[in-house]
Amino acid sequence: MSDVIVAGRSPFEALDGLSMPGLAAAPDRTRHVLRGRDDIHSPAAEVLGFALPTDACRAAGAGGRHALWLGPDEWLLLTPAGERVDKALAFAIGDAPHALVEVSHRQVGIILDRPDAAQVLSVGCALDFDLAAFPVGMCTRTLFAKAEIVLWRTGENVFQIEVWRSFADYLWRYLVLAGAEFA
Amino acid sequence: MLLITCPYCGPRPEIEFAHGGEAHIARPQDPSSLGVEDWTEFLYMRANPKGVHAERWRHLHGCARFFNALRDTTTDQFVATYKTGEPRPDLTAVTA
Amino acid sequence: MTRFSAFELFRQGLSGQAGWKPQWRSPEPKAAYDAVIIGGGGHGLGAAYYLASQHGLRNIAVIEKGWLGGGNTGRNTTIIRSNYLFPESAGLYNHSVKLWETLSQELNYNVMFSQRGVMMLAHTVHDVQVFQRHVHANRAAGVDNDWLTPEEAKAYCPPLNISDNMRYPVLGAALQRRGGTARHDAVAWGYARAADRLGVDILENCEVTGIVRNAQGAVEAVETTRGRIRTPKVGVSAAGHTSVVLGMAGVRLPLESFPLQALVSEPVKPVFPCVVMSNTIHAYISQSDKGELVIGAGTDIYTSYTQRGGLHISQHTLEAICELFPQFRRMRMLRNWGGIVDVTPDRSPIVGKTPVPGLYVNCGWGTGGFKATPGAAHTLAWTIAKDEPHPINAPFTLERFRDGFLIDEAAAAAVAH
Amino acid sequence: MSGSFRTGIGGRIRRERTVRFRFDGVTYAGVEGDTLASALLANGVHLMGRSFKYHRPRGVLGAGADEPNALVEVIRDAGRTVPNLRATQVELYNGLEARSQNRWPSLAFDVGAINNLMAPFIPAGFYYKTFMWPRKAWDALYEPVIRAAAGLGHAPTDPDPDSYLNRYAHCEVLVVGAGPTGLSAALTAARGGGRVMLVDEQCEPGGSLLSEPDVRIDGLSTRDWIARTVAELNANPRVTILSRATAFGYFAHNMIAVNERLSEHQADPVPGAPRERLWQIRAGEVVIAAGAHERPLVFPDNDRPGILLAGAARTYLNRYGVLPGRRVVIATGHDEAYRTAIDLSRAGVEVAVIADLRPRPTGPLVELARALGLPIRTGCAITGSKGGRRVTSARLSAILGAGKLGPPDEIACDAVLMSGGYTPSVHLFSQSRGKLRWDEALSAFLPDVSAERERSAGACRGVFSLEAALADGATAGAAAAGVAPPTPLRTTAVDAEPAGVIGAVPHDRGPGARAFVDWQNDVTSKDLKLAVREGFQSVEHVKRYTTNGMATDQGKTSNINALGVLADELKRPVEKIGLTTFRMPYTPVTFGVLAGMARGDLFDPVRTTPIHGWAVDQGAVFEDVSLWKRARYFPQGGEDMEAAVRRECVAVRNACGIFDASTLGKIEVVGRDAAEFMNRFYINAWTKLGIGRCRYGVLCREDGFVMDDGVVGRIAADRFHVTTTTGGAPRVLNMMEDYLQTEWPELDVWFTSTTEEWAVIALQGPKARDILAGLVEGIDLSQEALPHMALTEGQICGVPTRLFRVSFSGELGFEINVPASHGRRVWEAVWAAGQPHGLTAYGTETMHVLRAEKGFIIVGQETDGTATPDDVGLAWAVGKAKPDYVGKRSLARPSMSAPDRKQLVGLLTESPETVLQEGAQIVASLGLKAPMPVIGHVTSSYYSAVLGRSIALAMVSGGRAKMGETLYSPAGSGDVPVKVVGPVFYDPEGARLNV
Repeated sequence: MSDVIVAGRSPFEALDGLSMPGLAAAPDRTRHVLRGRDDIHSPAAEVLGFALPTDACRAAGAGGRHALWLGPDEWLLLTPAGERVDKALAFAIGDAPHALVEVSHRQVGIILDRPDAAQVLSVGCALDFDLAAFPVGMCTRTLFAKAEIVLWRTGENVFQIEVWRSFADYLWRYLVLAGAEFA
Repeated sequence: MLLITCPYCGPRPEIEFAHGGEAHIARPQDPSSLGVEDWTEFLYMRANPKGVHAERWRHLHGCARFFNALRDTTTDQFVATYKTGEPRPDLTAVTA
Repeated sequence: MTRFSAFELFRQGLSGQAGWKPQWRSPEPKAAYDAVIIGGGGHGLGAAYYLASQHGLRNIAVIEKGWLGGGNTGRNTTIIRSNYLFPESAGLYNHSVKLWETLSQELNYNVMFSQRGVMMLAHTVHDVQVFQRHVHANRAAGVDNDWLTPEEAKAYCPPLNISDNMRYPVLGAALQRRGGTARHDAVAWGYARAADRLGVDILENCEVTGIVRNAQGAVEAVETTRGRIRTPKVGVSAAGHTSVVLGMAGVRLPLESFPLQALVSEPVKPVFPCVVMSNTIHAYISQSDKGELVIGAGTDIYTSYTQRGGLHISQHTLEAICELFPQFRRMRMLRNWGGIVDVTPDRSPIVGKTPVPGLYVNCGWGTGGFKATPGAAHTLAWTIAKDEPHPINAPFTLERFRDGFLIDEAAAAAVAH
Repeated sequence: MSGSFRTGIGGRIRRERTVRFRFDGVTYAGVEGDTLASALLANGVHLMGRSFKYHRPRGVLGAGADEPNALVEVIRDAGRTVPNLRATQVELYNGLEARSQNRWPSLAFDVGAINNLMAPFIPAGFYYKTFMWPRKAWDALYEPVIRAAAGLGHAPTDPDPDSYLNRYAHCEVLVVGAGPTGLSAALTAARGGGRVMLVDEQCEPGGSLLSEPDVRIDGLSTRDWIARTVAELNANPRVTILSRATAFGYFAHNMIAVNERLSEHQADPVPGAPRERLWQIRAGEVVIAAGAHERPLVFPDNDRPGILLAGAARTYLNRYGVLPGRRVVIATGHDEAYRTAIDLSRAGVEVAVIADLRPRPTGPLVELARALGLPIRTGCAITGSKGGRRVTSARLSAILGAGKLGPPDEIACDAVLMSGGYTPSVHLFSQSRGKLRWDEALSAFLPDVSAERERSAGACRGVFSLEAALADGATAGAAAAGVAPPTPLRTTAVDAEPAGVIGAVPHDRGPGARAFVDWQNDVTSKDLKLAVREGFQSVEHVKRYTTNGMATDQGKTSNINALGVLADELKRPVEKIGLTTFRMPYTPVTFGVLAGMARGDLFDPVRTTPIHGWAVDQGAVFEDVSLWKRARYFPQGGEDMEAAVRRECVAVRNACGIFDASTLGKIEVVGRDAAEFMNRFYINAWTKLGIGRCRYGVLCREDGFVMDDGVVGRIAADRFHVTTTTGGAPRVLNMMEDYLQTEWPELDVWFTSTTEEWAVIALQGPKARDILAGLVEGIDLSQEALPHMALTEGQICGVPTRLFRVSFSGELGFEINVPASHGRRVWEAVWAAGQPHGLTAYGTETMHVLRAEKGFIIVGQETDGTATPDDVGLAWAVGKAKPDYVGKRSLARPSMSAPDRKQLVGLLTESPETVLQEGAQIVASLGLKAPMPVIGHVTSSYYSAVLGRSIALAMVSGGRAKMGETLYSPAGSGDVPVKVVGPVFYDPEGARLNV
């Protein structure tokens, strides 16, 4: 149903062109929240093609699919728009206790990709972005100003941000304002 | 802004957390069997100590887990944080 | 004891103000008193004063571990009002306001009660419903409270921003004209001086270390850092430390103590004519006689006895202040401090008897303690003297939690401040 | 005489760059590198302000953050005015406009100075003793007068147009203060390889070295050594140096707040350029190198313009090239003043005399002064001064011992430079909750036990000698970074004897003399003694009673001298008296920088639904519900709310209405124990709820009072779609997690917030099915297939939907859940399909009326945190058979079923047009006077268009037993009689639902 999603509306429409170099909306994705205990790790791995990250605050992925550790029994699964893994997962996991909930439309992705990305984030986020403290591949829920986000470092200067759609406008405006001082 | 060590995520800024009140107050298995005094004790009475306090925190804007902490309420320095369900650490062991 | 007056000031002025005597004695503790009050803040000193002045108990002592008024009495934003929702609360706080109105004269000590009006802003349709319910409830209870349109609110408080393009526009306000502020330290000193004049022993730097009970379980004495003091009656007004003190008598309470911060700006010429409170966006502001803007912040989220909180709490309050009063954005914070507020599950106080015979408590005021000082002290004194509650504090028992008769101002969406 | 006090050479100013500025309307010339204070002094202007209480003329006392006197308003425009700025910290720029404060009509002639003559009658705390009679006069006269006299500058009158920034930072080592100690500490710490931050309040690094041109460090001039050090630090990418950045607060767990000033010093900041930035720095280790403040001498008339601190005078000379006067008297109890004397005499200033309180001062500086032939009087007290707006002479008396003084003589001068020694700046250390100890030799409090990972170094811990301070800084920096300390640097500095004097200088001037301790608040040694006499013995009491140390300088120059005076008066050692606590901020901090970027648009997130834009296009009026914007009503052609709501209500009842319910909280409860969890959590029974069926759920707090409600649909055996109130969603989810994680971890169930996954379109009204029919695929909308309180999944407009057959209006109704991205498209499709059927958009206000007509409660309106399910008529929802659920035990308390509890009822006014006000009180009888016994209150009240009359819901004590009775609602216009009826006003049998 990727075509349908493309036909859908993005919460950024209201921003009427407010922009900043290195700030962009991420491509559409299919998103699921997977919850469960150790006994879902291997069946999930079979379906996803890689092992669920079990280290705190780490992401894993392959073939355009990603699993972000958000909690000891919680992963955010990101797959290319329309590529659904939920049925396969449910089948593979079978009777093992788990929960799988689609959140494709609950949140949107923002990509911050600029040499001073970490500094821009430091305007509103209290985490330490030194590579030793927040290495590439780290992901976590956190706060940016008054918005909860999922922050995922995919490169030294590249951060992917997942945010609930009604906070996207606020977050975007704030990031643009935050970036202004580095312009 | 306190720096709180989540047992899962490590040290994080206080604003990511919610405070959960006194720890180790288990909800009775069968509340209806409790006398009114015992129920009131469970519902409302709190130690509110001046000194080391066992309290609940939730890493709300992080891993979203509840966990427990020992914190000195006269200094706000944490003595230990530990996962829900784990026993309150023996201070003599911790501070040793 | 020299009486305070303009004439006396003038007379003393001719002799270099050399003739003034101590405002209260520093006596040695006696071996026994008819009653002992633990806590030398406004509440405790007031209770002692009313015990002496209204109930004829003169052989009593106030025990303070540090210096008088060093707790929340000297650490609050001095807001005084009685426009509470529930009749029980309105009754208690209004009893206080009435006492405030003549307190300077009664104590012969100028506590600078300034009835500049307390205005509570409504920012949402829900606020409007809640505050209009307040106005109706207060009128029925005999408490003055008026509903103002945004324009009327601006007329009463010219610095107020009532533009529609605010994030949370002002939709109206509830104004209690009899509300206002007072000089906090003077309240403690005034009660201390007046109580001392009636023979009350005020024992500073005297910390209670134990509460002794007899075979029947009743109070018999208190152990202090200045020795054991025998007494059949102990009243506790220890604010944030109440849990600790009552713990000495084996009494557990539904209390938690949180840091509460406040701050003042540098002093400026008069610019702010009243008290403005916005519970929705957390802003509480007035201007002191000295010219400082006095601003109340919220409580931190964790219990603490450090009298210190996080900067983000003050930031949150100043965000709101700067939205409501954008012209104050360039003003500067001069001083920030923290108190310890003891909070009950229903955000209403506990004033009355405890399970221990002879032990009485006045606590759980949260952020509302200062405004209630005279009323709480007056009714606690009554309860201690007669061993039964005054009609006004009768609803504020410890038992209400067991029985479910909560007086929940907070849940009624008007956070008690 | 412009510039006539400017020296020919030296200093860190650029004489060739003239800067013009105005003070009290007069134009002056300064030079680049000046502060407002140094520029005024260069112009021979010492009178810069008036004191707070007595309005005494005051000159500049210091040269930095400790200045109590020279406070000015700096005006850029009406929105860019700042009161109470220290002239000593205002960097000069072209066109700077400054104004003196607390005087009228002018600084030179101030009517308020009348207070000065009144001084004998208005001692410390006088206002506590008077203004009490007559009672009325306090409000009408006394207080207004007191207030008018108080305050210093004026608050800005217009909104501040400037912006402020925020930054969170982290480092291994934070060094506070870039004087010799701090520079040395940072340099060493940087060698550890970690992140080092160096913050300093001045416009350039160097601290005290900026006033030390002649000393050589490591063979370099101070200028070159600073340059070399800063260059090495800047070359290190792991090092950050912040100037004009004041560390003002030290918070728990090594969080230090720093206020960086970005553009205030510029003549023409770029429009929109940020003014200040707040740094919140989390440091692994902190090195405090905050230096020390010089102590004034407390002697009679010590506050005349032209009397300033000796160290400050030296700074004006050496850093700014300004002479404090032409013939100066040096009054001291400390060696440092000799440096000032020596430098000034070398600069051509006549040093009339050095009056040293100490009987036998020794040491290299004293010898040097002697060698230069400077006149020195030892054992000599300064006991007064003369002069009006500028000091003209100093009064000196020999100290004969035993409190005796010799005959005074007067020394003519145009400046008196004083020093009582230096007080270590322990502010930040104390803020960190470190413990101080009193050092008798230094007469100073010094850092003792640290509370955080912190160490103090240099002058702020009593290490005053330059060479020792450099070494102390290096040692601290090394320890903080875990590296070995470098070999100490050699300097040519001549050390001073560190000990000084505190308290009041002895004098023979009688009781009338006033020796100021706190300049700004006009607190004299007499006031302090009066406080002691009146029984205020705690230092906190004295501070509060006299206001000593409570001025805008927070006692930087006054606290220790006050302690000295108290110690003498109480005959107690200083450490027994103790020190008042230091509170943040170190120096005042702009509100705006603390509020930061949270303003206007960004004050709070504005949450909008996917359909919001459509409502905006339709001209909807919105209301704030928590962070959400919700359409309240859709006015057409100039309708007011009342008209719009009546139209919307009728449309729903007669045809169909469409309503955006997307903000309702949604939680997906999934797992094989989902039903068991729901059973334990909500008051209802869930096990028997069939798949594809819905139930109205009620949630209580553990104390038994209603907390939230909402429709719950069972999607599958192990999957519930739970809805909550708009504002309650986060609360409910948090409470679910609380019980699951900490009480019932054995349950296999998980919760996911799906509030924003789904857009929710409520279609309510008799035509709802007809409108929907053409849009859905694979869904049977018939009453049989999809009855009231059923749900199904399928497609609508080509996208998946969870379609609920539910009604909050009492009409045939559907709630169409579609993926949020498609919400607007589906809404528009439904809107189009509905037009032939008279489909009307409605908002929250109409929704409220419709549900009130049906007697449905709204949590937070009918309930107020003290209502049980039974109180609001929801006893039927309780799963009676369940052994337990959250709140059950509390509800079993006798009081919870007391007959006189407030219960939900309907109220009808006699006149159908009378609409009671929400919140109106209910009483049992007519004509009561306040305080009156109240038995209830109106929770909801509207005019019902479809019923053609007003209706109200109320909570009334024992209400259900009062059906048919007449009660009264007191109103300004008189009591309104109301009849008690059931809460359901419209279609009580629910016929319209099941069609």
